[in-house]
Amino acid sequence: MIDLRTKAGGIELDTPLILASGILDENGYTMRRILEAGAAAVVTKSIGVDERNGYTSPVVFEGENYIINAMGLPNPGIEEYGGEIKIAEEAGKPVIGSIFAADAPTFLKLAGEMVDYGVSAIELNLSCPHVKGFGTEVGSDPTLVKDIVETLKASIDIPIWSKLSPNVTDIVEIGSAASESDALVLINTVRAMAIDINARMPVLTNVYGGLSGNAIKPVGLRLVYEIKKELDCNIIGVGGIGNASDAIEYIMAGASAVQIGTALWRKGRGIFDEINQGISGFMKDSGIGSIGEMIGVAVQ
Amino acid sequence: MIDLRTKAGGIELDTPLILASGILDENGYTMRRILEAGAAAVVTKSIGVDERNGYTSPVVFEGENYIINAMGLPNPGIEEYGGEIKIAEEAGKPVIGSIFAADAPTFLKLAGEMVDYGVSAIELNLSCPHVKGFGTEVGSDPTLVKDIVETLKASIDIPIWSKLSPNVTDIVEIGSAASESDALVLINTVRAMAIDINARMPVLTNVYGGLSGNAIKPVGLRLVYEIKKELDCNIIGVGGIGNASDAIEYIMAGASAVQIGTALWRKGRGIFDEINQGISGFMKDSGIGSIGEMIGVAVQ
Amino acid sequence: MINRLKIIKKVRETPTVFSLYFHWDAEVLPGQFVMVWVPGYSEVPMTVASREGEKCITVKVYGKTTERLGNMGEGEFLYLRGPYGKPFSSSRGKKLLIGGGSGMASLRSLIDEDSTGIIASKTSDEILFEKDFKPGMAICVTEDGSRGMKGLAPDAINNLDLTQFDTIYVCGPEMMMKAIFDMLRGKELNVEFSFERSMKCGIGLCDSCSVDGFQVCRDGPTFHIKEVENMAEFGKTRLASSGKRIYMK
Amino acid sequence: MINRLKIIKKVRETPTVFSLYFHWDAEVLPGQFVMVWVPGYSEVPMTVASREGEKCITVKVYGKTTERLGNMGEGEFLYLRGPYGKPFSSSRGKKLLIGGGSGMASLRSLIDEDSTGIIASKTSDEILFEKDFKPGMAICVTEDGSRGMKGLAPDAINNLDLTQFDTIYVCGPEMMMKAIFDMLRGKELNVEFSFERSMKCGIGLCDSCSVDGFQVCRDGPTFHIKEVENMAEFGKTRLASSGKRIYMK
Ligand SMILES: Cc1cc2nc3c(=O)[nH]c(=O)nc-3n(C[C@H](O)[C@H](O)[C@H](O)COP(=O)(O)OP(=O)(O)OC[C@H]3O[C@@H](n4cnc5c(N)ncnc54)[C@H](O)[C@@H]3O)c2cc1C
Ligand SMILES: Cc1cc2nc3c(=O)[nH]c(=O)nc-3n(C[C@H](O)[C@H](O)[C@H](O)COP(=O)(O)OP(=O)(O)OC[C@H]3O[C@@H](n4cnc5c(N)ncnc54)[C@H](O)[C@@H]3O)c2cc1C
Ligand SMILES: Cc1cc2nc3c(=O)[nH]c(=O)nc-3n(C[C@H](O)[C@H](O)[C@H](O)COP(=O)(O)O)c2cc1C
Ligand SMILES: Cc1cc2nc3c(=O)[nH]c(=O)nc-3n(C[C@H](O)[C@H](O)[C@H](O)COP(=O)(O)O)c2cc1C
Ligand code: FES
Ligand code: FES
Repeated sequence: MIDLRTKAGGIELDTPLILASGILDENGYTMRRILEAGAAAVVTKSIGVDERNGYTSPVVFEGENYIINAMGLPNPGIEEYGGEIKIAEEAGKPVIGSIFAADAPTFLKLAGEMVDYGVSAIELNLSCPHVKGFGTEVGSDPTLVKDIVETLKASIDIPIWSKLSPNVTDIVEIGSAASESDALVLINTVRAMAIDINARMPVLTNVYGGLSGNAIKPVGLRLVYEIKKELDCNIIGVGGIGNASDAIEYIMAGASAVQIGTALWRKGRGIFDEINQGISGFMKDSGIGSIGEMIGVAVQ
Repeated sequence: MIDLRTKAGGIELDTPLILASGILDENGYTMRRILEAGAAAVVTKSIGVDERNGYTSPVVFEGENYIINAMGLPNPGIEEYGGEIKIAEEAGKPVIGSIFAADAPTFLKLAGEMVDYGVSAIELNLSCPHVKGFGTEVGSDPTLVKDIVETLKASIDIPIWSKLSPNVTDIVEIGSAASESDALVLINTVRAMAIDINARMPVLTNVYGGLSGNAIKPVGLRLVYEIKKELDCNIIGVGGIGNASDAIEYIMAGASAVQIGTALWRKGRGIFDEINQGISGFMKDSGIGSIGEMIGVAVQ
Repeated sequence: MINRLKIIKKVRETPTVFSLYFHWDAEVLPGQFVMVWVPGYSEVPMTVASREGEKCITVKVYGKTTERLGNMGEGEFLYLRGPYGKPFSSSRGKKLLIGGGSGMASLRSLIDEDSTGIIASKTSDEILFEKDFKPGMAICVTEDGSRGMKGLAPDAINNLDLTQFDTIYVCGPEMMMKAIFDMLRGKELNVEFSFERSMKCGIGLCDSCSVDGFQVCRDGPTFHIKEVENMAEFGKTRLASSGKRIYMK
Repeated sequence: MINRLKIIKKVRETPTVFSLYFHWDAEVLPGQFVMVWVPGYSEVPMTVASREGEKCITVKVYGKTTERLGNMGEGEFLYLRGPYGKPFSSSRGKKLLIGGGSGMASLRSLIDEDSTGIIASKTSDEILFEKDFKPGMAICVTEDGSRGMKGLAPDAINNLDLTQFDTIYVCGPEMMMKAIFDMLRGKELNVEFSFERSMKCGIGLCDSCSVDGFQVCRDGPTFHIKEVENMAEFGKTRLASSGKRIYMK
């Protein structure tokens, strides 16, 4: 039996595959089912202080091999979300709480409540590309990022992951600012949009959205590689992973684990088992005994 | 007959389709053939002061619907390049001279020689993502961009186009710095990479390259839209255009003309005629009389 | 990819329900749906029926978007993506179709010589597709008794020998489906439900339509009674647009 | 997509030419090529031949990358992408194959019962694939006269009645091909050339392989003599790796 265990961002995982934030993780029952289907952990939908409905539909645009979404960070607010986490935790695997806010004190408050709900780690959404005042607007300011990460590291006892954006000039600068995190999670979506030429207008109600799926894999891979090479920190890779090769590429570029989001669109929940088997098969054929042996081997 | 003429970046074009810099434009005979095949204009390979061989192969990686390239700005040096432009100009259509340098005086020298070679406009490569000291490294510094653009505008009598990079946090900041240009050209490639899991190493000899083709269309479209909305300047759109709908989307987002590069990979030279016909067909079906009527109509 | 399709015929089915017909060369199976984008308004899920060689959506006007759709006429364009979802597993044999409110729209493709209908609505005005059934095969039930039986859909079921049907199909408000489910469970009947949970993405990513971890847009909208039996959320709780858990009453 | 294929057999054809055999399920037609990546070295174009039910590349060692390929053995892996390029338009009938240097490798797939070969090289050591032709059907030409005729490929052509061949195929250094082209042009012969210009992308984007605006990697590498007739660059100029125009002598 091939051993797929890995340690990523301060937690132990049965396999390197984690459900990415924002995909099928609003409802506790859904997270539980995804964990039962083979995900080693799930990251929750990003949760803020107040209830938000998100944007009016259309909130997704479907390309051939990509999705553009502008959900608008819908979430019930941290007070209401505990029940969903409880249901997800019945699967007996790690649940990581994703949170968004505009400043360090609010992030701290949210993280504290997530800790109370029993999550295994906190993921800071410093990277959503389509909501004013949050996400990339916070995550592209190195001073603010440093303040948030250090504030949380000083008071929160569980691992802190920082999810960063590809929509920045210099990822190494932002990565350094967040380097006290237990892991950097790379990447969130790439700012993008779609226009319908018959309707003569943008398709998404919010106009701008985030590009995800296959199309962004080469970009995510580059950011993981660049951060691994320049900062050599613990990394969780995400962006366009749709098969075992994609996952292994991210691992060889330096990721200790990977997250999967948009691929659920084409492949459904079965993707976790499929990729786990693919990774095992590759390791067997290549005489590789553990995930650890692959992490960062492609970095020159 | 549908009128496809457009005025873009200070020059008149028979149709909105221009060959993008770096694709099939090193050799004058090739540029001439592309013009004969239906391109309204060509932008030359980016030319510097000194001869450069570019990187060792592999210099391209082929994805399903994208290319990652790290050619490394091969070019014969400005002195040698005049002959190629002369051959291209035999087609009787505009040739735009693309140049790269690290500072304003060098850009000025290159532009002056291009003017002597008879080009119709100059395109400043402020955006190549994979050569140290050039491209994005220059183009992500607003002060430097402003200096370069203003220096050239002050002394060069033909139109100056600034080609910008998507690999920046704030495109509006860079666009403003370059706003004296006769056109902003958006976008160059997105920094990316590819890893081969069997070889356990990056495929491109230079490791990092630029992503182009279908996969980046939603990103290019977004940057064109954003600049049109925030700065309302003359824009030439480029990035992943592979059919008439793509071209019209860019035009509706604010582009006065578009450039085509990677699509030549799947479709060959015939793509110019194909897209021209597609645009005519759309305009006829939609009762649109001129390209001008479509420019920016999707901007809200 | 968003399809743009010209409305070639419009039929007023009731004062608040309209059918819009269009040509579309996609293969759509009974039970599947599309996401209809009304530019400037919103995007809503609608079941597609194949009728008289054309495709058709039947829209019940509830809010702003469906109102705009109801006001559209011949020659205007529909923007839609899909088809999505799992179709009914069978559409042959002797059928009982139980539709409440706009739910009958989702069952329309199944109406044929062999189908019996239970058409439930608030008042006689809102009875849908009665004439599409063979004469005498449609049982109407209205809350105010203005047409057919007075009562709710489950009341009409009591009078029928259900074992005569190869398949029973149910679509309507979730509480109505729950009541029917409670009547039929454990009876060895072949029952398929078509769920209507609110949808944002339509493609299995956003989680807004999920019931017990199944995405109605992808794993459904059709579910067999055996699948429904294990659902803790069915007829009990759902998530609001924000993701806040709401208890149905 | 980069394919990884195990070398199942290696054959030494001459002291500097090696054939590497591998399984590959891609369809490759005579005249098409692949880009072979040697990790840590470079990437080079190589024609693929289908031989004995397997695919094969035949490598002449020139520089670092081909040297490394020549040193590879059974069980090692080839990394390659393709196949690329336009195949020969026909590969049937009575054929004359004219190959100079490693050029014969590009023609290997065409060798059959009906082919006559003109195999040109510097010395006898470097004569390629003579034994693949029917006995007596291969004419060897060496610059030093150490095997067959002394001279260059064109010298061997003078002795043949060219009208007997349905097609004449030519591959070798461009100046050799130019000499042959000059002999054969205007003669109403059916001649196909396979060009070897230096390649970077292999897929019609970088312009490094172009001749008169045609991309050898995409519009070629095979060109009919009628196409070659209008080429101003053929045998005259080419671009160096930097794009600098070089005049051939
Ligand atoms: C898979 C699927 C298939 C569907 N097929 C059809 C169909 O074929 N025909 C059709 O008419 N509808 C169908 N619906 C329902 C339809 O999508 C909604 O009616 C529509 O989204 C309402 O949009 P709106 O913006 O006009 O109303 P909203 O502004 O969203 O709603 C206005 C008011 O009406 C209520 N309301 C909305 N929809 C319903 C409903 N379905 N039942 C009861 N109350 C409702 C809301 O709660 C609100 O109070 C389907 C739904 C799903 C999930
Ligand atoms: C379409 C196409 C198909 C080809 N098919 C084959 C094939 O089947 N078998 C094969 O052996 N080669 C083939 N070649 C040539 C082969 O690609 C080159 O020999 C190879 O790229 C040399 O790489 P290198 O790095 O080893 O040598 P380099 O370092 O590039 O060259 C070393 C020295 O050898 C010279 N040289 C390199 N190649 C040649 C050549 N072809 N002829 C004469 N001098 C040369 C160079 O100018 C240089 O001086 C083909 C080329 C093309 C364009
Ligand atoms: C519909 C959708 C919603 C998302 N919501 C969030 C979110 O709430 N928080 C977050 O950090 N990332 C969110 N993301 C980004 C994903 O977690 C992930 O970083 C990105 O989609 C790239 O991975 P993928 O290509 O595997 O989807 C969302 C992505 C999608 C497609
Ligand atoms: C092989 C290749 C070489 C390129 N070289 C240059 C260049 O020299 N200068 C430049 O400004 N852009 C260069 N580009 C970028 C293109 O001009 C264009 O901006 C980009 O590829 C996006 O457009 P596309 O998707 O249509 O190719 C190059 C792109 C490719 C694929
Ligand atoms: S509507 Fe998004 S998951 Fe079903
Ligand atoms: S090798 Fe690049 S165009 Fe032919």
